[in-house]
Amino acid sequence: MSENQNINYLNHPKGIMSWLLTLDHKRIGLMYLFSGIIFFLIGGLLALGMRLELAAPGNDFVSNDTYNSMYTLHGAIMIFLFIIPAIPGALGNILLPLMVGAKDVAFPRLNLASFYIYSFGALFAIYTIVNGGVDTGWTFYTPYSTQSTSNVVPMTLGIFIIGFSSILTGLNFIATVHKMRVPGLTWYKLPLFVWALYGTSLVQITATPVLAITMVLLILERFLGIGIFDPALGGDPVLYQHFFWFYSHPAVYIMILPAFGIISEIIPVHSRKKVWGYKFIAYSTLSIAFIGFLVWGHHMFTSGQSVFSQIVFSFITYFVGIPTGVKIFSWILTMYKGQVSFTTPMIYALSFLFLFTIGGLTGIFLGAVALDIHLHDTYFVVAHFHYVMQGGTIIAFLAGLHHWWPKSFGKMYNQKIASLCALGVFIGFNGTFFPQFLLGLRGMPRRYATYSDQFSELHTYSTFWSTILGLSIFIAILNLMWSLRKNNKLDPGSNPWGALTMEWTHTSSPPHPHNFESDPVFTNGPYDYDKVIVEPTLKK
Amino acid sequence: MSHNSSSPDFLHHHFHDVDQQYQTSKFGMWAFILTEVLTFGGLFVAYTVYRSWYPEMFYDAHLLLDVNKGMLNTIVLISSSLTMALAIWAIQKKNKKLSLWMLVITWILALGFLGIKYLEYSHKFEVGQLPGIFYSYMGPEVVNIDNPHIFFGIYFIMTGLHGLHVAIGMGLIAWLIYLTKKDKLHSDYYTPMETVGIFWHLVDLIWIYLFPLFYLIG
Amino acid sequence: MSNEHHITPLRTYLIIAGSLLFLTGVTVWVSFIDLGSFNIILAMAVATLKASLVVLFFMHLLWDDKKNLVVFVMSLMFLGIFITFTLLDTGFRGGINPEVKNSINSKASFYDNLPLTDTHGNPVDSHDNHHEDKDDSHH
Amino acid sequence: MIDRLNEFFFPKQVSTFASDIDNLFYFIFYSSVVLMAIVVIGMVVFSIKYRFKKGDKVRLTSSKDHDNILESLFFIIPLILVSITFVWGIRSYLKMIIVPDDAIEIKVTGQSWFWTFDYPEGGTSLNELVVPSNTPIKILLSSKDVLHSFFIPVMRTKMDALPNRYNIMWFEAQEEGVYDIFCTEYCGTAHSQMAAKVIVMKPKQYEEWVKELGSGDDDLPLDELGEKLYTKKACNTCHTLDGSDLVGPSYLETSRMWGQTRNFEDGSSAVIDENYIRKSILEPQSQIVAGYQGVMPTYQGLLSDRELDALIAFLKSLNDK
Ligand code: HEA
Ligand code: HEA
Ligand code: HEC
Ligand code: CUA
Ligand SMILES: [Cu+2]
Repeated sequence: MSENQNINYLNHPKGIMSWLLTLDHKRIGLMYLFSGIIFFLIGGLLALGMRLELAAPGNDFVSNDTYNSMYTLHGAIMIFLFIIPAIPGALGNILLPLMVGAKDVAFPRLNLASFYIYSFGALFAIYTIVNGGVDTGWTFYTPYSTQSTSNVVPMTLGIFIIGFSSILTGLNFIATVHKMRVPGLTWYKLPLFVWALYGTSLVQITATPVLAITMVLLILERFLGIGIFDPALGGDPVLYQHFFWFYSHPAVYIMILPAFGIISEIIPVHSRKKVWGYKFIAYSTLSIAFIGFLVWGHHMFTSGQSVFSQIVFSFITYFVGIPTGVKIFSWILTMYKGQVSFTTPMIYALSFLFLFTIGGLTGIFLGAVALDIHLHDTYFVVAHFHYVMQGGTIIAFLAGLHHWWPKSFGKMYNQKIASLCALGVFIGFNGTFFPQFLLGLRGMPRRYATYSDQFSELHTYSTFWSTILGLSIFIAILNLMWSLRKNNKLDPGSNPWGALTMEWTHTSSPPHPHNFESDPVFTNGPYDYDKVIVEPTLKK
Repeated sequence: MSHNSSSPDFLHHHFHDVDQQYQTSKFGMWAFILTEVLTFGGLFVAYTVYRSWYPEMFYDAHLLLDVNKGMLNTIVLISSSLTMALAIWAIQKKNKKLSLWMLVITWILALGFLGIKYLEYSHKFEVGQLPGIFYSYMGPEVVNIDNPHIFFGIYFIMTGLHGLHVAIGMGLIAWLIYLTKKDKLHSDYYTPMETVGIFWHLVDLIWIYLFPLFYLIG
Repeated sequence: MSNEHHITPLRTYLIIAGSLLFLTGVTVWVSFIDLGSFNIILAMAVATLKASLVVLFFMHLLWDDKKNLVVFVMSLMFLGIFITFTLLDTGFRGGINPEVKNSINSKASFYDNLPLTDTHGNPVDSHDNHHEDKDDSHH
Repeated sequence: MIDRLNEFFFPKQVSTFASDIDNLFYFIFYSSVVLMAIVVIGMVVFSIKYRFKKGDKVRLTSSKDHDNILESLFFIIPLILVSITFVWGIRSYLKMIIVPDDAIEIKVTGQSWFWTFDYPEGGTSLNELVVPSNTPIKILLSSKDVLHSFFIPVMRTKMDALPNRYNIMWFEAQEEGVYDIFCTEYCGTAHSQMAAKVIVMKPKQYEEWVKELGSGDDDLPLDELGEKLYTKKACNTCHTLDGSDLVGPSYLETSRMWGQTRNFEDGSSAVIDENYIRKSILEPQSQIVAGYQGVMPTYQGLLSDRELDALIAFLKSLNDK
């Protein structure tokens, strides 16, 4: 790197307007990152409040109405404001063009618009919070949602708007992957994170429009009583559930596929080993994305849908597990005959493998229709989806954050604290959510502000560990932020882990404003640890 | 940024060449068309489900729609599709004047479509054939059928969303007229016209289904 | 930077537009003949034919990059999935327990309070005024 | 061993198909434990055996990245497990939905926030479902307002109650006792209090119970009957006796204000007396107490005259206690 070593996208150009109006994907990614983290903390704080209320059966920490509003906001914020838009929006934006050797995403202006649409939608959500909340659950089932006097309209309108942001991001990423790759970077040489984002984007553009129209119909149902979803007007509430889950089941793969991508990057790098079964991992991404569209009815096993569709949906549900299993086993085999370093990202990645496998396997329990009838809407489901979303996506997100932090900022965090937090998250997480499987099996329904004494022991236990979990996450984030201080002496160098993907090998850390100082030339495959050695620049 | 100095001013810095930019824009537009199809798709699902539940009601209620106006609108939209296509053809052939005329005619036809829709809607508003609980028409054709308000709910939402697309299309076409006039579009660079054209044909395409589903077979 | 974009001949456009108008006439005409359930099949077949003409010629998919065609076909495929799987439910309810098939009250209750109207939507006098007997009297 | 495990995981098995469901659970559970063990052992062994040791040099590593036999196992083993689970799951499911012909049909109606049970013999009970043991019970489920869901954990069954539509479920209880019923579809403020009990009796006892259902407790003094009705008619989901607010005002509060003026949402007011209470119960929407929402259901037709008097007497007496 030459004398303009210190010209990078963070300091060039300068000024607040240069950030707010930037077309640079990296800066847009950072804006997503910070807004996402803020919403995560808000959602997490709400969760801790809920756990406090649930610590003992007769607790009167908050009223029923407040509790109902809290869990709805918790779910809606975590899903619609954080993991769906912010993770692809943040890590995807920062990394995708770098990984394919492009100067930017295909439509930079659309990218910025997408961020502002997201912010605009988020304003509605914030309005909902300060205006007294909304109490329907993040699923907005009719006819309760058409009758509730809480802020259903602002919240659903916010979700509708954020949907557009999600669509535009997806569209942009797909066009980027198809059209902006550097010559020589063929499909089978793409980093797996790019494959994952590609699959995610496909789901985003195909499923999200249906969410948009569902929210429109819901709002119209409230204002005009069109009667499509309202049984009192000749409509059918189960049809609403079809509409909602046609989006929201595929949406869980919008949440998890980027996480799979992150793990597919981190394990080879930190094991210094060629990834096992590259093509299987790439194709399993696409098949998960596709099969994910055929199983939404497994959320409706007690709704009264026809027996025929119960059986069909149950049958197809199991098949999502098979490509996912292929990924899990491939990641494990990747470590075989490698050089595994227990860095912070790797610790997160290993705990991802453990937690996500539990979460995924419990999904199979739920897919068995006879068993789901007992488990539906109990804490077993709550535990399942926290294992996959928090134990899967959030942990992978933290892994990715720690992995690409030196890339994005050129600064290193305190690795000891970071690794300790990773352990704390792992332990606190299991302590919080494992008891919830038992609660669910024993019949504890979800969305309950109070409960009967028989469940109190496990709830107390869960609440206790949730504070450890919250604290660990909080410190982990503080630790990252602290590394950004001016006089941070820890220097990661430009390729701290000795990785082989283009974002590490072809540009400085943090990257040049136009990504690469000169047009990049594709040299080596992303996982050629059997052919190329790059010494890690991070000193122990 | 080396090659930027020698490249045309419509080429954005992050593309290698004009062809990459052109293909990318078109591909992006098609991905957008996919989202449009699925947005309307949700409504088609609602239509299909309710039609299968209330076949007689759909039949009786559809008789209340005005086939002539519907057919006229079909003709208007198809013609505007043709003029839109011709506008692109003209600019490819370096005939700026013809292209401008075609765009203007397209715009006028779109306005005509909305005018006819307005006439249809205002009649329905007058007699009370409204969506949902605002429905109040209990004329002889419907007294014995269940829930015609659902038919009109779906009718108004689908045609309304379609009408919204026509209006957006008019805005885009006006923008094209401006660009063409200012010579921002020419035979070497007419990507905006091509992508807006795709959008405009989609509007036609959706109407091709709405027309028989509502006006002809109910 | 020369790049050959396909330029469709003027004649093609005119023929396609003509066929579209002709087919419109055909569907309208056919819809006035009662063919039972064949009506809808025919109408949809014609609509699909028209749609294909628009997509292939006006939208240039016939000559375009095949990726764009794939994207478009994908949108239809996912729409197909949505419709099919929803109908698997709505079309087959009550297969085992017939009580669950239909709604309890088939007509929404607000119709009870709607006065009959003529074809212009104006209320016509009916024998009983609904509002009178609804008044609850206190003794 | 299995019994102890079952106690740890599940509530009692009371319905005929409960053990089926539990066994399905154990099958998936043990398969998952095995799969989990493979994952964990693989992870731990590889990461430790091939760890980057102090003093190691960064070197080129093995290029092995596929193995046909291993990879086909990734597909075959899950496929086998999944097929067994599917067949097993569907067989149990069919048992749960095919109602025996000789079942007793009880109509269950959910309403915010209590359950009403209509028996074929004619009586009605609230929040207390009484059924005979060893007899199939068919539940014809619906709702008066929003979605609810009728969940009996010991029976391992559950179904949503939809407004304007029926849903069907059934069970056959094998053991007498009193068990929990929960509402598992979110239905508003007091969703978590929308609990009921299922009381399984010997068939003989059940017959006597339904016979008595219509007749009521004629011999009890009014205020004691009122106290009984307070829970039996589900007033307690929304009203407390200790002065604290739930969805509705506390009875204690109402009792304290006896003879004073109540202000209503619409600005009007009335004096609290017997007539006002009667009207509040039969036509709750007519006068909505300021600061509350008009969510109380009408009890028209659900209470006899004597029961109404009893509730009024009970409410009035609270302040004196
Ligand atoms: C990131 C999000 C995410 C992910 C990835 C998943 C993944 C899966 N989910 Fe989950 N799910 C949710 C988020 C997610 N889910 C949420 C939010 C809800 C609740 C919504 C609400 O009601 O509020 C939910 C609810 C939910 C239900 C409905 C429960 C109910 O309400 O009654 C069901 C039922 O089938 C289900 C199934 C599955 C399955 C089969 C998978 C599969 O994809 C899992 C696949 C993975 C594995 C199977 C593990 C690894 C594989 C192997 C080790 C190989 C061996 C495998 C086999 C033998 C099969 N999920
Ligand atoms: C990405 C998604 C996501 C994530 C990350 C989480 C994270 C957490 N969730 Fe969430 N949850 C959902 C998505 C998610 N949840 C959804 C969709 C629902 C369903 C909603 C519905 O039913 O509609 C739900 C419901 C839900 C319930 C069930 C409520 C009910 O049904 O009644 C519970 C109960 O325990 C719960 C708990 C938690 C906890 C303890 C965390 C923790 O992991 C949170 C940890 C994070 C923090 C704690 C923040 C960081 C720390 C600070 C801000 C500093 C302060 C902390 C200390 C000083 C200790 N969640
Ligand atoms: C679904 C909840 C709910 C149930 C069940 C319920 N109530 Fe109420 N009740 C309310 C609410 C809310 C109010 C206050 C608003 C109003 O006046 O309607 C109220 C008001 C009242 C009042 C007026 C109190 C005052 O202080 O002015 C009386 C009396 C009353 N209820 C009696 C009963 C009785 C008796 C029962 C059972 C047989 C019952 N309620 C069941 C919700 C409920
Ligand atoms: Cu009724 Cu929840
Ligand atoms: Cu799902």
